[in-house]
Amino acid sequence: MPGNCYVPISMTVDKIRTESDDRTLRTFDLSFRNKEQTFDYLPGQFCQLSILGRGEAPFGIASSPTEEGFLRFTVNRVGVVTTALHYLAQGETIGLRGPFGNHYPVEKFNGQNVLIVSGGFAFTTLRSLGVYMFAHRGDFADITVIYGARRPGLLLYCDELAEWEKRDDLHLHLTIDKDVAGWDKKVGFVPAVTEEVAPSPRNTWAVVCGPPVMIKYTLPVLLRLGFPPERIYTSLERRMKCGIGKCGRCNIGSKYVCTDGPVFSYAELQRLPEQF
Amino acid sequence: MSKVLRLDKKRLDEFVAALFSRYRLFGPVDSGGLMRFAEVESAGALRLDIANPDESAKGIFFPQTETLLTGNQGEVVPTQEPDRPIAVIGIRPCDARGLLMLDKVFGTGEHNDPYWTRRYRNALIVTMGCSTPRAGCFCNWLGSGPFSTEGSDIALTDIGDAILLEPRSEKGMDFLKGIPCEEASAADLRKAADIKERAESSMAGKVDVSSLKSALDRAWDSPLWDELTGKCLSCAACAYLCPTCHCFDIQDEKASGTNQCRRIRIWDSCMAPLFTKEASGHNPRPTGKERLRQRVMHKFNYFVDVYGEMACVGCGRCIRSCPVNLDIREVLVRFINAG
Amino acid sequence: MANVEQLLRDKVEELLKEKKVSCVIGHARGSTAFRSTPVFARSEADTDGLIFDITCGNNLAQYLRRCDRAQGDRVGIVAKGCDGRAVVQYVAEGQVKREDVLIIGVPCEGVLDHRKVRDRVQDRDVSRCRVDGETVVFEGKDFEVSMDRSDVLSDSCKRCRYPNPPVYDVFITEPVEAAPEKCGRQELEKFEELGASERWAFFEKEFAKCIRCYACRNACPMCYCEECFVDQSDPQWFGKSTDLSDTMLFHIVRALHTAGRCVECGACERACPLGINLSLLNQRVEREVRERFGYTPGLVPDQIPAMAAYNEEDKQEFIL
Amino acid sequence: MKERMDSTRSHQEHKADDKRAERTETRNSWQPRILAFLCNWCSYAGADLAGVSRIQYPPNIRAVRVPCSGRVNPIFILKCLQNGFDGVLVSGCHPGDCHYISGNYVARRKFAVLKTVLEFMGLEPGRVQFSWVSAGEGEKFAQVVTRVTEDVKRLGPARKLVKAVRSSDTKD
Repeated sequence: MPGNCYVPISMTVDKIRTESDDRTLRTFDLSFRNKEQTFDYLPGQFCQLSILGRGEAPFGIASSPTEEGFLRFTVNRVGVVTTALHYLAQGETIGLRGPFGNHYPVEKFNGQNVLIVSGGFAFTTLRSLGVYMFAHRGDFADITVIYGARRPGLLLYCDELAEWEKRDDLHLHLTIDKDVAGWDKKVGFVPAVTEEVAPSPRNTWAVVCGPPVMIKYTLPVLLRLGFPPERIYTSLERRMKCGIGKCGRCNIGSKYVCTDGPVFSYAELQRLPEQF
Repeated sequence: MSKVLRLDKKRLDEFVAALFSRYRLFGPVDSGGLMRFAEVESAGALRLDIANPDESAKGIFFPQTETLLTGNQGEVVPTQEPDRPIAVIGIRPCDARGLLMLDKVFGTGEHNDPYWTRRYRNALIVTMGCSTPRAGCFCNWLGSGPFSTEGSDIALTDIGDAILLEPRSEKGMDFLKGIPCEEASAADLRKAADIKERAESSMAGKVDVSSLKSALDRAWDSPLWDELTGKCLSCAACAYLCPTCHCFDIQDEKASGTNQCRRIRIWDSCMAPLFTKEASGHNPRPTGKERLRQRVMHKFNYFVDVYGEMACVGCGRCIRSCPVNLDIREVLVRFINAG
Repeated sequence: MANVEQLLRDKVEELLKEKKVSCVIGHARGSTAFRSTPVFARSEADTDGLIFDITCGNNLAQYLRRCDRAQGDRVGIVAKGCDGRAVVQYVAEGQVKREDVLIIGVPCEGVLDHRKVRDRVQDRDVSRCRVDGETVVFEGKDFEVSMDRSDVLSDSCKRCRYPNPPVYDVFITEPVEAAPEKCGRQELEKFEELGASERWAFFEKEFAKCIRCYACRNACPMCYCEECFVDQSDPQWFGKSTDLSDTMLFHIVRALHTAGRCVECGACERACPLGINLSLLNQRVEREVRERFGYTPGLVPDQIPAMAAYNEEDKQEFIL
Repeated sequence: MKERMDSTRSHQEHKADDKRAERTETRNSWQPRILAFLCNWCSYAGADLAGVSRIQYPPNIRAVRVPCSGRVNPIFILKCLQNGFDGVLVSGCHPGDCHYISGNYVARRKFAVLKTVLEFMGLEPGRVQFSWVSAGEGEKFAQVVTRVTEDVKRLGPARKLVKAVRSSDTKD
């Protein structure tokens, strides 16, 4: 049945990496079983990953379209599906539907400064955005990344972050909540660090992703610094089933997170009634 | 549209037989004392004389439980729909209109739903005008009526000894070409007009709902939500009987002791706590109040934003079956009055 | 009944005025004359709408657990026999404190099954419904239909042994007399005479109608689990489909969970939009609990519920 | 090989019937699957004793060790039937011997009601059975298992409440 939006594409699990020291976060690199398959996406979009018999769940794409040969997802083990995903072994097959939703407005960022603010495992699609911007580095002015976690062991993509730190075209600020021995970078909550190191709002677009409490305290900081709501973007999460705006559960007001989002500007969110 | 035909009731079987010859036929049947829409095996099983069943006709095209895919770990096969298209007879104008609304959800947009589209877009919808609207019917509030023909391919009117058949679409006209029928006489048409007139005037006081959408735009923090939630049981009777409620869940099942799995789609209801509860335990709609608000807003506000009309056809099923008689008409009127 | 209504309103008004209660859960006229709808009277002005008559079929006890009230506030409840039994069972199960509830007993002679009425009046709008001895009269535009009370009474009411709340603080008029042999339990006995496969076929036919809307569960005063077993997802006990196996298991487990707790109000059956026979199973469980463990739920507030208790001498003829 | 997925119900039903017929034909070779919930403190030890004493009993049970017969939620038993077990046995300590003082007394009440409900509905009485077997009763354990297996064999494969996962949709 061509064009059946419920039929997943078969993917092979090429690489599995445990990301966090508590082993609740695991990264999967997937490739198409049918090598001719193509897949166009942009940073910020998401896919539905599934194991038939266990279920399906949405995940933001952590790889960048500029990286060829794999799609990357980082999965936090919380429920039935994510636990089943954690039990996958290299070489096994899983289903993928997507890409779904909108993306970070990289076209608007053209020639502008970009500030990425992130906390915890919400960094996935922001990694995608970062890598995408590095690949088109000439299109963007200053790039600043603020990324925090409770402790060093919970930061995603550590090896890659170490590479990022060496770049001279990026301001990277890593922070943890409480100081631990051997940590030589920032200590403090993301909102406070943002207040301290954020660039001038002039010609700057902010992208904020993280746990609700982080977003709640970071948005006022950005507004205080002079970022207009139209230039602050965030990505929302909701329980989803279909991913295509039909199953009716991920709406906030008349906007569906799966089709109208998951990326929304703060200005858009202010117009929506419900909490996010 | 085209000329109205007259079918003597004695010849109804012929009409049904013609439907059988081309379609899988669904219609109202008596299933162990319960009237419901089901696939009909013979003309005799059809009950065109009964009131609109308590369950809507949406399940014909959007079954409560539907297997999307089957397979084992390696191989996934989508369920194949039988080639033979569906015809529905005896569906009321409200349900036919409800199907049109569902088609907006499932059949339009970037991703169309293949299961729905294949069934609905190839179907022949034969509606039966409502000569005696029931208590609780309020289709007239919503720009429709007991003899409305939206979403109908052939509209039937029972005039006593005969049934008038009016083609309402190319598909309907095409089908009627094969039915040897005389044209309805002027007297027949007058009779039908009378029945229609009587049915329309029998419906209880109509309320103008044109300001409802904007009233609800301002109603997010209304204290009315608390008041209404007080008695609502948060069951899904209203949603599951509703011809336009379409929210669903997708679940996987695995046969015990084998690798045989299936992915099913089942109706879901925004009134259930689990509907939006995330794996982390966080629930953006934590209490009955947020869930009731979602249901009312989805139908009478959000759906208008997205699809340009209210997702209600006024069939009155939720009113008749609500265990605590939480009457949606009263809810609407109160929001309209609250402005 | 008019008398009952006026006395009830006066009483509730007095209780609210004297601040004996902060809220009274009662019944008001529904959107059609043969139905009622729950109402929460919080001020004297709210008492005008209170009614009590043959249409008041909802079991109001469940609202006790969800009704907003400040610490120390007392909530009043208009209680038929079955509402009263549910309150008593709540007390026995530690769900509410006896002193937090003011039970306003009302004389109940059975309530209507609105589905039966709907069929009998052929879906017409009813503007007035009155009881005249053993006859119930329904009036609407251009029609008046009289029918035998027994034809439109809820089945559970025909079996009712406890028409008055077993415990109450005030009673409006006088308790009514129970007529236990009125209709007896022939339905159950007759059914038990059928063979096993016929019985199974009956339940398959009934539960095949189920659309899993959970109106039965949500209308039931005793189904108050924070998370019902059918809603649990990890582990998910039974599927969410309408496969017969899944729907039957839902109803079986619900019957087990209400064993020794069901107060036989019939709210589940009246709530079911498909008219499924839900009470047969409950009747059988009720009899088993009564005969085997000597327990009838909802009668004594400080008695430990049957399924939470045991007796060393319990019969065990079924154990190898 | 891809199985043809026909969503007409009758087709699937015929297939299921054929399967059943096959199973019935091979009735002699058909062996029931019985799940046994065994209390850790008594029946499980009883089973162990039967084993070390080399007492013969049918190999049809799959044992699940539970801390107490009181741990056995009736849902477990029903879930077994849904998943296609032909029979379920729950075995705990004799009254008065419960490691947790009263677990088996409370269980006894639950099981009585469960059995009543199932048999009232028309489920075959032999499908779900209960026993008390102490740690010293290896012989009794073997007898119980033999009896339950024979009962279930006589009843044939379970059909009621069994859930089939198939491509057709069951609600008509």
